[in-house]
Order: sequence, then C-alpha cells, then structure tokens
Amino acid sequence: ADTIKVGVVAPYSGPFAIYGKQFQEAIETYVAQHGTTAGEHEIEFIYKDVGGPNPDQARSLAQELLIRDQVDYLAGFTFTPNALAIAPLIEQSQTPTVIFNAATSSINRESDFYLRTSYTLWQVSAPLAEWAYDQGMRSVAITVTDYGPGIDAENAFKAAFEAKGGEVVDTIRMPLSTTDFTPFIQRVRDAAPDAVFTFLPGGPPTFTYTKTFNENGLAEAGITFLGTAETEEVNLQGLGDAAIGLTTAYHYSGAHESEANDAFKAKLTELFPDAVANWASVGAYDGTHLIYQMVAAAGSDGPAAVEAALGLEWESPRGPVTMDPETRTVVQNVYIREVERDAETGLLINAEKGVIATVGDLGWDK
Amino acid sequence: MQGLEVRGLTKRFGGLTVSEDIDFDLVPGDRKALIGPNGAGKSTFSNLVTGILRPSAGTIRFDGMDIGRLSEAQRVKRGIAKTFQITTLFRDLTVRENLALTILERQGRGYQMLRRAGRHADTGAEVAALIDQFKLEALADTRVADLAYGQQRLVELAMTLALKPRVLILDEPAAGVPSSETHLIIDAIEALPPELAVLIIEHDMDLVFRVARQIIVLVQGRILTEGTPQEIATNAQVRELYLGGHGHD
Amino acid sequence: MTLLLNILVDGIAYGMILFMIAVGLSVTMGLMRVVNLAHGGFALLGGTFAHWLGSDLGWPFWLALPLAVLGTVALSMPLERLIYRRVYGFTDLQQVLATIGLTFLMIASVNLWQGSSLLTVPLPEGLKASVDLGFRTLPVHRLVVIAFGAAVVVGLWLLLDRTRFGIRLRAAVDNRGTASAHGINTDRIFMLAFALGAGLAALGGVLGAEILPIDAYYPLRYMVLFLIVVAVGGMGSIPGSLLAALGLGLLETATRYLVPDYATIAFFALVIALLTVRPNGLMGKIA
Amino acid sequence: MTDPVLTLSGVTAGYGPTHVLKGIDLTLARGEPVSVIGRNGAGKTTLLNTIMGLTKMHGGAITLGTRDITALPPFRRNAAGIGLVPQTRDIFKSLTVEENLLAAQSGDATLDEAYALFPRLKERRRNGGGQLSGGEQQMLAIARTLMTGPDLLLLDEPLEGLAPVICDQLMQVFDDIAATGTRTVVLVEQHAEAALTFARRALLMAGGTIVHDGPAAALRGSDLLERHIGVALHS
Amino acid sequence: MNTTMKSWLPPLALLALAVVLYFALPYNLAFLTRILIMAVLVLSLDLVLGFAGIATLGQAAFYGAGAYAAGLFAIHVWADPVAGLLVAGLAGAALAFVSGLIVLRTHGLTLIMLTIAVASICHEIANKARDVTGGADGLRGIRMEPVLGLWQFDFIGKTGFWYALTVLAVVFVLLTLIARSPFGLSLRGIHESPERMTAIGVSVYWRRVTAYTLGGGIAGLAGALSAQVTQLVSLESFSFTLSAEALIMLILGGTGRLYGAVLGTLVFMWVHHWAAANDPFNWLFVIGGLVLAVVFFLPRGIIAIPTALKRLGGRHAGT
Ligand SMILES: Nc1ncnc2c1ncn2[C@@H]1O[C@H](COP(=O)(O)OP(=O)(O)OP(=O)(O)O)[C@@H](O)[C@H]1O
Ligand SMILES: Nc1ncnc2c1ncn2[C@@H]1O[C@H](COP(=O)(O)OP(=O)(O)OP(=O)(O)O)[C@@H](O)[C@H]1O
Ligand SMILES: [Mg+2]
Ligand SMILES: [Mg+2]
Repeated sequence: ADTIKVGVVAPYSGPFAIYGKQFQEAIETYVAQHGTTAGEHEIEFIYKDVGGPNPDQARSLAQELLIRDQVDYLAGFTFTPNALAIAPLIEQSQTPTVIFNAATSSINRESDFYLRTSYTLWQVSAPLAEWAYDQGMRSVAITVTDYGPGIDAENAFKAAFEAKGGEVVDTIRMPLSTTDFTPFIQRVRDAAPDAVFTFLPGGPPTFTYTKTFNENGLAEAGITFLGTAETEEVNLQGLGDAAIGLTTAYHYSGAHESEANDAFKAKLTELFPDAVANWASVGAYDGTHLIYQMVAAAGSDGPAAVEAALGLEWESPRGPVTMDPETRTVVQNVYIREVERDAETGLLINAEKGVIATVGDLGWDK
Repeated sequence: MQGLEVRGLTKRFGGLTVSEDIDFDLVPGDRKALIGPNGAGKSTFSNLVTGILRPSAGTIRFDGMDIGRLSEAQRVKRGIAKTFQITTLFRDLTVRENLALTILERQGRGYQMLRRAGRHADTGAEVAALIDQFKLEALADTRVADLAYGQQRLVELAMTLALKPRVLILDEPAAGVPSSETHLIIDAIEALPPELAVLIIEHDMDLVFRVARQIIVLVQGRILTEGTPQEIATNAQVRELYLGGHGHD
Repeated sequence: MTLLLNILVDGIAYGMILFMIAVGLSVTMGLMRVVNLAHGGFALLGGTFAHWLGSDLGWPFWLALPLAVLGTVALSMPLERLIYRRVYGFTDLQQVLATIGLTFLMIASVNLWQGSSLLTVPLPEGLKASVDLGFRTLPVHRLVVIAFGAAVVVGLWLLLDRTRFGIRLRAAVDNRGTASAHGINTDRIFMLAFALGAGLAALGGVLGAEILPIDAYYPLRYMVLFLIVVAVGGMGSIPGSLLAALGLGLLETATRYLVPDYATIAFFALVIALLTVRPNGLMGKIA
Repeated sequence: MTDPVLTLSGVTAGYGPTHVLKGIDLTLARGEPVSVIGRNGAGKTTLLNTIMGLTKMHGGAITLGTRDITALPPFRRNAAGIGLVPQTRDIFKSLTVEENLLAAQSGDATLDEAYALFPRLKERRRNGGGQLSGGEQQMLAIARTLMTGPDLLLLDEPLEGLAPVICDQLMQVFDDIAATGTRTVVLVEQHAEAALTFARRALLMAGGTIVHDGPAAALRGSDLLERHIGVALHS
Repeated sequence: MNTTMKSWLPPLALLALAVVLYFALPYNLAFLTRILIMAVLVLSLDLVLGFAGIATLGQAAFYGAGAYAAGLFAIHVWADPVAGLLVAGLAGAALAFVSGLIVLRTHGLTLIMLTIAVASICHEIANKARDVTGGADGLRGIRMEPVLGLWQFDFIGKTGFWYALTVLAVVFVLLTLIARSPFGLSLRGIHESPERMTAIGVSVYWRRVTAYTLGGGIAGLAGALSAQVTQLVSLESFSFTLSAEALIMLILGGTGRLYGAVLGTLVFMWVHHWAAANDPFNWLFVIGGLVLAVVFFLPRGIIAIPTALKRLGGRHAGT
C-alpha cells in the first residue's frame, strides 16, 4: 500500500524535446485511463530532462532519482548511450528499467533489469527484407545514415535479404551531417536496383531525402522505397505529397485499426488536442502498462517485478505483444505500410498493407 | 665584418618599387639618421632589416652572416631591435612588468612555468637599473595604459634597451611627443651605450641634427645622398625635396 | 563523364543554396564585423513566417516569400536598435555570446509559437517540377535558387562597390566616430545594412528550405556550415562568399559521389588544408 | 567679422565616466585663426573631440551660430559646418585612398581639389588606406576633412610625421583658408613656435582647463609657456 | 605575503564551498561531480582563451580524446584511475600539439573554424571506428579499479566526488602557478600585444602552441574523469555543444581569473539543473536571457560583481 515512484529520463529540452513530450503525454493518457493505482500501490512519475544524447547527464540523473527520490523503477531513454550509461546503477540497485525507445539490441545484455517496449532495428529491418524478396524484388541498394542505428539497420537488412538469395548492389553510408542527398540518390538511380532500403534519423534528413527521392524520379524509374521509421506520424504531414507511395515496415502505425488503438488515440487527443500518436507514444504507453503490471505483481521488489514481466502478454495499440523472457524486448507484429492520403480527413497516413506476425528481437544473437 | 651590411636591397609591392637597390652599413658606434619625404620607403627599410617584411631582392648580413631568411623574433635574439613608430606596449601590465617580461625572455626563461616571475633576483636588479636610468621610479607600478604619451615613449625605449641590442632602429621616436619633452628622448638617445649601432628615422629635424653623425636621404626608395649633418643641411637638392626652410644653417 | 557532369550540376546547385543562405552573414559578419551567430536565427524567422503564411494561412508561395522577408526585416530593425547597436562595440567573444544568447531566444520563441517539428513551406507546382538536362533531371526550384543567387551577387556587388552607400558603410565599419565626424549618418547606415543582412538571411532560409529544412533548431544545426562558407570565402568579400559556396558545394558533392563513407572527414580535412594555406580565405583582405 | 561662430559655456566632458574637460568657456569668432597648445594629456584633443561631438558631455552647452548643437551627433555637426582632422588620423583602412575621399565628399568639393593639394595622394589613389606611409595618411586625413567643406576647421596636430617641406606647404594652406575671413581654423600644435606664428589668438591648456586665452604674441616671452609646457620661446 | 594570501582566498572559499555542498547535498553527488569535471574543462579553456587569447570552439576535441584514451586504456591495459588520468592527459596534449601546429598559424574567425573542424573530424573518426570506440552506442565496458588501490568507486558517488575534487584542486594550483610564472606573464604579453612580443624576440607561435598543448592536456584530464566516473564514453564528448557550453561558462564567470572559470561553471550548471527540473521546455529562454544579461550588464563576468557593486555603492555615497 505504499507509493511506488517511477523516474522517467528523457529529453524535454533541445532538438529532441518532442520525445520527452510524447513520453509524458502517453504516460498521462495511460494514467487517465487506468487511474493512479496498480494492485494496492499508488504510482507516481517523476520526469527528468536529459537534454539529448548525454550519458554523463543520464547517469547523474538516474543516480539522483535512485538515491534522493528513492524511485523503484526507471523508464524512458531515447538514446542508446544514455540507456547504457545506467547499466551499472540498475544492476547494483536492482531497479527494473523500461526502455521506451532506444533500439540497439545489445543494451539488454548489459543488465537483466532492462525491459524494452519499443523495438530493435533488426526486428523491423529483417522482416522487411524478406517481404521485399517475396514481392519479387531481387536487387536492392542500401543507403543508411552512418551511425549506430543506421549500421544496425544495414546489417539486418543485408543479412536477411542475402539469406533469401537477393542481391545488394550497393551500400552507401551517408554522413550524419548530410544536407543534400542528391549524390547518393543519383548513385542509386544509376545502379537501377529494384528497391532502395534506407535508414535516416527523424526530422530534416528524412524530409530532404524523400523530397530528393521524388524529384530525381526514382519512383518513375521503378525503384521502390523501403524504410522503417521514416514516415512516422509526427513529421508525416510535413513530408507532403512526396511521401505518398513510400513503403515502410514498422511495428506501429497510427492508422492501425483496433479497439485498443482507437481508445488510446481518443484519450490522447482528448487530453492533448495537438498530440499525434506515433511509435514513441506507443512505446511509452506500453511501457507504462508494463510498469503497472510489475507494480501490481511485485511492488518495489525489483527482481520479482522483472520476473513477473517476463512472458507477459497484452493487447497494445499496435496489436498483440509479448515480453520475451530471453531478450526482454517485446515480441510483436511488424506491419508493411504504404503512405496514402486518407479520403476522409485528407491527411497522410501509414496504411497497413501486410503483417508479419510475432517477430522477436532478431538482433539478439548478432 | 661587424654590424649590419645591406646590399642591393629591393622591395616591391605589386608593381610599386618601394625600396630600390639600397646599400647600407651600420657598425658599432654609428649614429645614423634616415630621412626623406613621406612615402620614400623609410619605414619599409626598417621593416626589411628587422624582418617584418621579406625583401624582393638583395642581402642583409649581420656580423657577416646572412640573416635575410630569419624571422623577426630570431633577429631580435641576435641583437637587432627596433622601437615602434606608434607606441606598442603591454598596456595592461605595469611598467615594471613590461620590463621584467622583456628581460625574462632575453634570459631565456620564457618557458619556466612553476617558479614565480618575481622570484628572479638578477632579473629584478636589471629592471631596477633600467627604471633608475629612465627616471621612472614614481611610475614603476602604474599600468602603462595610464601613462602620458611622452612617458610611454620612454618606456618603449627602455623596453628596447632591455633587450641589450647591438643594433637599434628608432622609427620616429619623438612622434607624438611635444617639443617641450623631446629633450627627454634626446637625452635618452645620447645616453645610449657608445658601442651600440643606432639608426634613427625621424622627421623632427632638431632631433636629427642633434644626435646623428651621418645622415642618409632616401627619395622614392633610392638613396639620394649621404653625408654629415652639415653636408646634408646645405645640400640644395635635399633642401628642395625635403627640408624646405628647416635646415640648420 | 556523366559522373563529372553530375558532380558539376549538383555541386553548383547545392553551392548556390549555400551562397544564398550565407551571403547575408557575409554582409553582417564580414562587412559589419559583428560575429553574428544569430544569422541562422533570421533565416529561421523568415522560414517560420513563410511556413505560417504559406502552410497555416494557405497563401501562395510567391506572396508568402516577399512577406516573410519583409517581416524579418521589420523585426530586425528594432532588434538592431535595442541589441545590436550595443553589440557592435563588444569584443569578439562578447559578440559570440550575445548573438548566441539572441539565437537561443529566437529558437525558444519559434519553438513556443510553432513547436519543434518541421516547418515546411509549400512550393507552387511550377517549382516542384523537374527539367530534363538530357543526361538527367534537375528540380526547378534549384534553378530558381541559382537565378536568385546570381541576381543577389550582381545586386550586392553594385550596391557595395559602386554606390555611395557601399563606400559609406565600409567607412562607418572601419571607424564609426570618424565616419560620423565626416558627415556619415552611421546609425542609419548600420541599421540599413543590418536589415539587408537579415533580409538576405530570410530569403536564403526560405529558398534553401528544400535542402536545409526549417525547424526551430535550424540556427544551431547549420551555424557551422554558414560560418565555414564565410571563413573560406574571406570576411566581407561577396564574390569570395560566392566562390567559397560554389567551391564547397562542389567539394562536398564530389566527396559524396566519390568517397561517400569518408565524405565528412574529407570535407573538413580539405577545409583545414585550404584555410591553412589561405588563412584569410579565398578572397579575404589582409586582416 | 567678429560675430561669434562657436560658443562653449561651462562644458565638462570626458570618456565614459571620467571628466577630462573641466568647465570650458570659449567663444570663437568667424574667420579667426586660433592655436591651442599644452602638454601631453592637457585635454587639447578632448576639446576638439567635444566640439565635434565625439566625447561624452557631462555638462554645459555648445552653440554654433545661434543654434544649440549640444545634443547633435557628429554627422549633424559636420553637416552644420564643423570638420575635424583627428590626431590619430583614423584613415578608413579598408577603403582605397579615393574611396576615403568619396566617403566624406559633400557639397561641391571635388577630388581634383584634393589631389591638387596633395599630388602624392593622386599617385596612390588606388592604394588601400591602410597601406599608406605615416605621412601619406596624414595628408589623406587632411584632404578628407576638406572634402566635407567645413566652415570651422579643427586641426589636431596635422603636421605630425610630415616632411618639413610639406609642413611648410600645409601651413601655407591653413593660412590661406584662414585668410578667407569666412572660415575659422583651430590648430592644435605641439610645436609652440609654429602654433604661435600661425595664429592671432592662442589658447593654453593645462589639466583640462584653459589657463590662458589671448593674443598669440603675448605668449611669446611670457613665463606662462615655460610654466605650463616647459619651453621658453623668444621673440 | 599579504597579497599572496589574499589571492588564495577566492579559491579556498570555493574549496570550502565544495566541501559544504558535499555534506549539504549528499543525494546530488553525481551532479556535483559533473560540475567539478566541467570546471576542469572550463579551466583548460581559461588557460587557452583567458591567458593565451586563443579563441577556440573546439576544446571538446581534447576532452573527447582524453575520455576515449582513458576508457580504452582502462579496458585494454590497466584499469587504474590515476594511470588512466595521466594517459588521457597525454592524449589530450598530443592531439592539441599536433592540431595546434596547424590551427595556430591562423587567427580570428579562421582559427575558430579550424578548431571546430578538428573536433568534427575527431567526432567522425570515433564514429567510424566503431569496432574500437563503439561508435554512436558509446564505449562501454569500463570498469575502474579503486583509486590508488584504496577507494572503490561507489554507487552514491562519494569516491567520484573526492577524486574529481582532488583533480580540480591540483589543476587549479598548477594553473595558478603557471599564471604567475614567466611563462604565464609571457602569455599575458601575447594577449596584450603579439607585435611587441615578437619584437622582444619571442616566437609567439611556439608560445601559443605550448599553451594550447597544456590546455589540451588539462581538457584530456576532464575527459578522463568523465569516462572513469560514468564508465561510458559517447561521441557527444566531441560535440560542438560541449565546446560552446564550456565557452559560455567561462565568459559567464569571467576570463583570465581562474576562479571565474569555476564560478561560471557552477552558476551555469546550477541554473541549468534548476531550469531542467522546473521548465525544461523553456530552458532556452532562461539561458538566452541569462547570457544576454551577462554580456550587457556584466561584461567581465560574475567575478566582476563585487567591483560593480562597489562602484554602485561609491556612486551613491558620492551623491
Ligand atoms: N603593403 C603595401 N602595399 C602597397 N604599398 C605599400 C605597402 N606598404 C607601404 N606601401 C607604400 O610604400 C611607400 C613607402 O612607405 P613607407 O611607410 O616605407 O614610407 P616612409 O618613408 O616611412 O614614409 P613616412 O615618412 O610618411 O612614414 C608608400 O608610398 C606606401 O604607400
Ligand atoms: N579614449 C580615451 N579614453 C579615456 N581617457 C582618455 C582617452 N583619450 C584621452 N584620455 C585621457 O584624457 C586626458 C586628456 O587627453 P587628450 O588626448 O585630450 O590630451 P592632449 O592634450 O590632446 O594630449 P596630446 O598632446 O598627447 O595629444 C588624458 O589624461 C588622457 O589620458
Ligand atoms: Mg614611416
Ligand atoms: Mg591630443
């Protein structure tokens, strides 16, 4: 019957502040739907701003939360280094830590107290490769942004595509600071593959890449765009008509048709009229659900809470999910989507075209 | 040969020849003055000798060694020093610190990092001697920026002497100093060690005729003539081109 | 051969965008000698206005563009009066700090007003099309930027080199007191020049938005890029900025075509090499 | 001939918070050549700068003719007819010689007049202002101020760094200007001899005040000079 | 003697403050430790910028070099903290020396751009060399041995705090000595007038390279502290933001006086901490306003507040 505190570490300032905002909105939506008690415990959330990728800050915030605020759970974490920086702390203090976003497989190897309700890059890239092959695409060019996640995506896609017997004709790692993508896209065009698989960080690069993709006539040349998070909902309207027809594989689409998703979106927009549901909000929403379940089952007993979480199944707005006991990342459906303009609202949406059911973290053994 | 030996020195800026084929010697004990119309190339000549500018042609030797490729700092180390036409000092440091810094550098202590700058007895003694020589006791701990211009000129001279130079080039040492105070400068120049080789660039003819024993007249980058003060003062061409009514008769 | 042509075409198109965005900085920083890190802030303001007019209010691009530029100019004048007028007299470092502070305030304001997501400016159909160059296509908006860039170069060159305004501006920058003592209304000249710089920033921000998309953090994201163009071009030289922008555009494009994996390292290494050989930039006057 | 052109009453001024001028009362008449002498730091430059509007005034008023110019910025004073040749020359370094002149040009002054006065400048007219020799800069500073067509010409040690012949020529020019009878010339000069020869009236400054104001001739041989600037001139 | 004691007063007061904070805020040791580490970095910048007058926006290059050197050394060679510190100092100094040879040939904006470029290249290299550095995921697996074999790094961060405080104090004393030495005097001279410095026979270039190298070494120490305390090194240790923030902290405190650097760090980080806790979304308004206020009203930094107050008081007394 005591109060259980949850410390949420996320960026609330700076260029990535949108993540923190989405986390917080999703948590509050869940709380509004389910009340502030789990089992016999009150739950309280404490938010801390980490500013951006900054492991020093993440660690010192986690320390402050654990020591001063006496939190029993940690959550949030947008960036891999931030999540990694707290591994020794949560090991020592046995604090279950729910990762809402950071998508590098190997984080969870650093401590048994990590649980992930987002996804890993392997989880979505590899199924996409297989699907592409099954659609008859035999040659693919890969363009990824040259940093950790991009390279993860490249490895995943390449391995899966080649295993199927497809050919990767060109792999380009584009510098993080790229502003003009024309050179890369021209190169792809000249190679004339069936498709181009790409991974870009959100925001400006996605915008310019998709624009350039269209303007240089790759679609007309019959080159299919394959991506993952590029068409996520927050920036989707900003991409404009250039986005129509882009194909992506991902674990959540705002346009997913299910009761759970409708209820989630309805509550979210009721509380926050400007909010847009996307992968970050659904990761936080499910993370909150997981925390509620753990608290109900084990209160402040960390190891017991983790134990209770393993194998847990629930119906998420994204579809059915299971917390994999081995990788501690959710097993979930991966959807193949295509951007369309919704006839009713006139807005761009990620229309689901296919589903690859129950995929686990394929990157765990890599 | 001892001292400075300049041969065929030429400097061009683009198409403009500012120094042309200058031959010039300066040996210990010399007191030479360089005069000439504005833009004749006097400051340029000084800059060539001290290494601020690179010559387009010609050689500069010092004690028989070619120094034409040495940097400014390296030439100073060998004993060629100059004062600035416009006072250039460490304005935020006191007179004492200005001198101490100069002497410490000359003593090669510039890279000492852990010992206090003030803890070198020999440096301190040398500073004190210079302050005494230039009668700066009252101002020793004043920031240079707070000194009157005439006094700054004196500090400038003291700084240059602190380098123990063997060749001293004075570029308009009296510029900005009122006639009432030029005697300070003249006294200081007259008190210079006799074995020093001195070249003065100046438009103040009173000063030039007081201290120079040999005068070189530069016109349009070339040496027009050279001679004793008497010879120069009575040279008709020099009078027309430069002196006007100001020659000493 | 096609590769070479590609590099040439893309490099020039990209270079012109760089020029359009950095030329305003060349005016404020190079000519007026304020280390104006808030330059990107004015581009952001222009872009935000254009987004608001074009996207939120649905006005046509060719109306939104001039209005956004005018809006930024109108905002820059009181800013000049209140803040910059005092900043001119500061040391370099204080200028860095003051203009960074100002940039933060601009970002925070845009963030508050429009949020931190992309602020897109809808282009008219005509600009979205592509023209066929024979061996490949090129988007029309890039051609438009090239045309604007050329017009700006000529206009600025005439203004700064050939008019009394240009001479007086340069005189006022050299020494305000003396300029004023010689009959030059330095306050007005500075305000006009500053507004010119801000207006060019806004123009560049909107026109370049297809490559450097506008969002609240735009000024910080591209600050280094703008500074590099000005530094490589040489402070205060408009032709220098053009040359630098084109050179850097070609360089960056070439490294991206040829050694994509090492493009960033190659780019910075070449910039270092160039600035070591020519510390005052391509066309910089001796400092 | 003797109508007042410029009046300073109770002027205190300085740089920032410091007071350099301490209560200056002064009236200059049209067409009158005036010399100002005094030691380094006496406040001569500050006096001229204050008339031009370049220092911070703490009190007092300045009128030009009948117009109160106390609050006017320098460029308006220039438009009203005041011109200053600064002691530090302050050439616009990034402008060429010709642009330096053009920047200041107003009214009917022409480049040709300036070049006629200093042929040396014409030879160097495409040169950067910062590349000139010391003396050439001084010439340019004078020519540049003349381009603004001043009625009240303030000269702050204009002979500094110039070859003796040029000094002679220049003094002749200043004499000519003064002789027109409509323009007023104020000359600050360290060399008391030259100063007293030029002017009919002389101001002797010390410690930010005017300690003597009277006919130039009277200063010759007086002990004032010796007391305040440490030289004795004999007539 | 008296003036010597007086000049040691501000740093001693800061030391006392650190100890007081340790006991007053036992739950914020991690945060306090970050301040101490940052203060070391800002001190290194004070040497480079405040003393030698080299305007740089790339100090993070040496911080990052130190951090990676310390991390890699601990993982592959020896996990002793002090040894790691020394290695990191050398790494920072070596990088500063090599890059300084090129960068310091230039001045002004060009110099600033080159320092940024050097840091960017380091960032890119660390990103590329994923197998060695872990790339964008960060360098993990750093497990430190006890400091001097005695004090194990603990969960609450006590050891980390005292360790960082000791390093900060040593760096502070070292820099104080340097400031008063002939070398320090010559740096002030270069700051005041490089022309005169050359005219007294000093190669300004080499003197600046030396100062830059020392500054790089100290920044390397700061990087090592961060790596050892956090046990993770990320690419962000090379980031432009870090260089820029260090610069803001330095100018906020006041350049050229060492305790100004420490004070500036303290105030900036504290305000940030406060703003992040209260209204992170509008943090930029706070920092922007703060920065502008400082430049306009306290151009010489926080250390000038006492003099400013005195002047105000004096004026009141006068009227
Ligand atoms: N960097 C440069 N570029 C072009 N011309 C230059 C440069 N430096 C000097 N000059 C020219 O060279 C000539 C000689 O200049 P210098 O300064 O040597 O003259 P000076 O004899 O010292 O004259 P003054 O007595 O007036 O000081 C001048 O006409 C000047 O304009
Ligand atoms: N820009 C300035 N800032 C602060 N103080 C100044 C400034 N210029 C001059 N002063 C001070 O004002 C006083 C008067 O200086 P001013 O230049 O008017 O003297 P001056 O009579 O012209 O001397 P000089 O013969 O050396 O030119 C001096 O004590 C000087 O230190
Ligand atoms: Mg000269
Ligand atoms: Mg004066």
